[in-house]
Amino acid sequence: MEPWVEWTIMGGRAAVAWVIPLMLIPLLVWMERKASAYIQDRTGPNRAAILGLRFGGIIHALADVVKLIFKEDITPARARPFWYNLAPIVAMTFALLTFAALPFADVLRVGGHEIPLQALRLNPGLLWMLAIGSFGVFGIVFAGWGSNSSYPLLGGIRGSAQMISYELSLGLSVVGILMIFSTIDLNEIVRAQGKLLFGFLPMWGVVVQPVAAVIFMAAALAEANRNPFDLMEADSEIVAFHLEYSSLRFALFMMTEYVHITVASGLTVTLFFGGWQIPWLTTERLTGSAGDLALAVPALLVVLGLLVLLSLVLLAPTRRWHRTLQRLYVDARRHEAKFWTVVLLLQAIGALALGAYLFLNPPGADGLAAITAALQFVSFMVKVTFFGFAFIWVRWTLPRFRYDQLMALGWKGMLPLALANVVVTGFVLLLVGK
Amino acid sequence: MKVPSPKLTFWERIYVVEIIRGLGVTMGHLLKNLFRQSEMPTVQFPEEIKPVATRHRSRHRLTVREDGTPKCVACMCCPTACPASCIHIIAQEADAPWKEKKPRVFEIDLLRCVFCGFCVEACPEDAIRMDTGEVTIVGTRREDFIVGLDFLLHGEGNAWREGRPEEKPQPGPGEPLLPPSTPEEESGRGPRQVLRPKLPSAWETVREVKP
Amino acid sequence: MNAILFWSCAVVAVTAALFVISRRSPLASAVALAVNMVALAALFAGLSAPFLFIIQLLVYAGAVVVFIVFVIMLLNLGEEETRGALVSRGKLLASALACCLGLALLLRAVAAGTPREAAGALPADFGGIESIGQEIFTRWLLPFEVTGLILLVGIVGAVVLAKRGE
Amino acid sequence: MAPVGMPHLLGLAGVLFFIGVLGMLTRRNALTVFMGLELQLNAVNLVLVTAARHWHNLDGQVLAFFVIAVAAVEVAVGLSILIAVQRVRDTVNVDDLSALSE
Repeated sequence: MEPWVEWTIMGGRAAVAWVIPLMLIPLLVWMERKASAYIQDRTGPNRAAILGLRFGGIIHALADVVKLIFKEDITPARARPFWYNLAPIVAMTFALLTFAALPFADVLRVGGHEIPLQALRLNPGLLWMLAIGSFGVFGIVFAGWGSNSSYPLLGGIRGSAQMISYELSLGLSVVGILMIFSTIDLNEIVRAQGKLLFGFLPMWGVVVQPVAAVIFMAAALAEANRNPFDLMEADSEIVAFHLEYSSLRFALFMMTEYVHITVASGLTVTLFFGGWQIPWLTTERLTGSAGDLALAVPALLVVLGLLVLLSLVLLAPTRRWHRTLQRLYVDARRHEAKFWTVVLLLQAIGALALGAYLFLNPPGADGLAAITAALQFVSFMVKVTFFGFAFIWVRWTLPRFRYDQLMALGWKGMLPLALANVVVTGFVLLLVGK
Repeated sequence: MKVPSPKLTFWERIYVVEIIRGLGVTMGHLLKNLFRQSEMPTVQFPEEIKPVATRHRSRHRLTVREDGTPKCVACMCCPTACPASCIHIIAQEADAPWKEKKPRVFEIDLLRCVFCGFCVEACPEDAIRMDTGEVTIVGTRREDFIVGLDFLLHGEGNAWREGRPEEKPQPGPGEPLLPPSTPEEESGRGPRQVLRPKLPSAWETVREVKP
Repeated sequence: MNAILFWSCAVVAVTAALFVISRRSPLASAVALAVNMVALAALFAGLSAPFLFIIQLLVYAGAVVVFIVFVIMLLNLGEEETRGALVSRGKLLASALACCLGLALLLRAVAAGTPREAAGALPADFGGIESIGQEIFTRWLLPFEVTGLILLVGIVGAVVLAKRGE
Repeated sequence: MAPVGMPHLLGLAGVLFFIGVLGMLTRRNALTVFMGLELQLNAVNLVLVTAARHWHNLDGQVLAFFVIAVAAVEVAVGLSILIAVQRVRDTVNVDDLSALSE
């Protein structure tokens, strides 16, 4: 391969790992506001609009950004400027760096080359996640210290103590997974999860290590400072470490929280929910035995396109489509319905065209590999988005822990449980004779 | 005082089962509200206007006699009763021989008003009422909220009463609405701008709300 | 070893080390220490020790420095006061001695020239997790267990020390 | 640039060790003294890893691993002592903590 191609691919991999968490921020903010509203029987944000299109309130994320950019950026007179300015950058950088080691699809084999679809292909990828993840404490500490004010300092201490405590459970809960899959390479772990247990159950981490999965998810919540462990910045009662921040710097801290969610859900998915695996469809199955997938994908696309077209044709003349939208969705507007009709129409036509093209020119081995990678990427993103939503879902379900309860749960509950899980896993592996 | 904590069963103590149950509850709400949005109690305010109760103390208005003149006799009972000192009246000789005075200036500073309704109680002539149903009072300057005689008599918010059978607007159609003097003389200042939010065109659809 | 990697890491490490001992604010020292650790970790990676690279990041930069920073915040340590002379006479003497010692070491190391390097290519998994694990759990098992014991003793000791006296 | 070999790495380790010693000797804040100590340990680790690479022998790396582990313990215990001292004496200045030498 020519060097410039290699460099482009490397840059592309890095860009994808960079863009995924950033792109998910507005989506997660939107979910946070809209889902929480529905959970609490409210309508949620639905006012901001572009050309009368409201998209169910997602425009509010844009409005938030505009607001935060144009707000006055205040540095307190008594702050330590260096640390104060460094803190949000450090927090954001390390949060984004953590995502780099996650594989978002299997190694792509095109034209005799192997392209790992993860930004940073490391043998000890899991340890990288833990190592860089623990750097996230620095952002909080700098913010607390740099503000040079009592409450942020206390908030910083509280937050760093919490993160240090739960890192232990996080690390230990993963050990069981490492023992079972006997590798520390994240892509290998995902690959191993494609096997079937008893012939029908995908050997996902959550199936073979349910206790570890529960501990890991709880610890991940604590690491991302999300409810029920959001004592660091419990909005309603405690003053957080970013008290003195305003404008874009504050926005960076908020965005960091959502990047943390993305990273935590990405890691949860990779370790316990099969990563990029599509259940029962391994890479070998998808790329091998040509004709299997080569026909399935265009057929699926054609069926999908036809279904959408059919529904549009049935609904459009009676204007039932518009009226249904208006009846169901209080915030749907007339031209919004029109807009979605056009979008759906274009999608259907695109799907049909693509399906027809694939049907007429069946893809070769390379094309098959590319389609497989795309499908796996979609699978990964769907899972990550779901778990990102789960974080929000949990937030609006559970009440917050008290600080002593938090520490007691971390040290007396989850840590011994994680250790016991390691021991039990060891014994079981011995008995199974692996 | 010692509050005994409830005894938890084993399944409750390991949290997980209860957490999943709780997640089920919230997801139920989410799905219900996602697919049955019209059943949500939220009122989409500018599009849907929820009528206030008839006894609600809303923005003031001045009532008029059958001949169209204000009932107010400028007796100064309401500014005396007003705890917020928001009513300002200047009296003048009435044009009719059978009544003593009428207000030349009748101003209410709506930003000072606490909507207590004492003025309504104090009025011996049933000349001031707080039944316009107008609760969204909007303006861009402080001066906009000092409303004068003309607005209180014929302001747009008063039109809301037409829906009520027992409260027909007193002057019939075609009859002169204005007292003999011009509005400039009456209030001492120019005509008021209408205190009502201008809705953007995107909010054109107004749903009807059952009261 | 890659010269660019070495020289950039060396410059960063030495600068950071100088920062560690010259900053008056302890937090600045701690962060400089973290930078120094990261530079050394990069050197480890260049010296075909990927496992130590990660461990250095995880334990030193991720845990030890974080712990130091945490203590700085807990004690709310301000800047070091500079009453009196910065360095006493005894310390000056000791520093001079250390300086001489360091220079001697340096000169010795450079003068000795390159010792004979092992022949042949590196083993495939040199410094990887598997090979290190093999070493630790076979030939170095006893020291490893003892280290575990030390860790346990350290944890107990830390808890006892940090507990408020009753 | 000249090829980088063992002398360079050993020289770097020597410089770092020396800076660590200087830090330990000149600083008053017990915490900074600790950091000087960490610098020295790191320098030693660098020597160990260099040697491992040079002789294609993993013993150096394993030793470095042990050094890291023990250093972590040392920091944990040392900082707890520091917290205890701060609680009792309200200072972490090593010049003021000379009760045993007087």
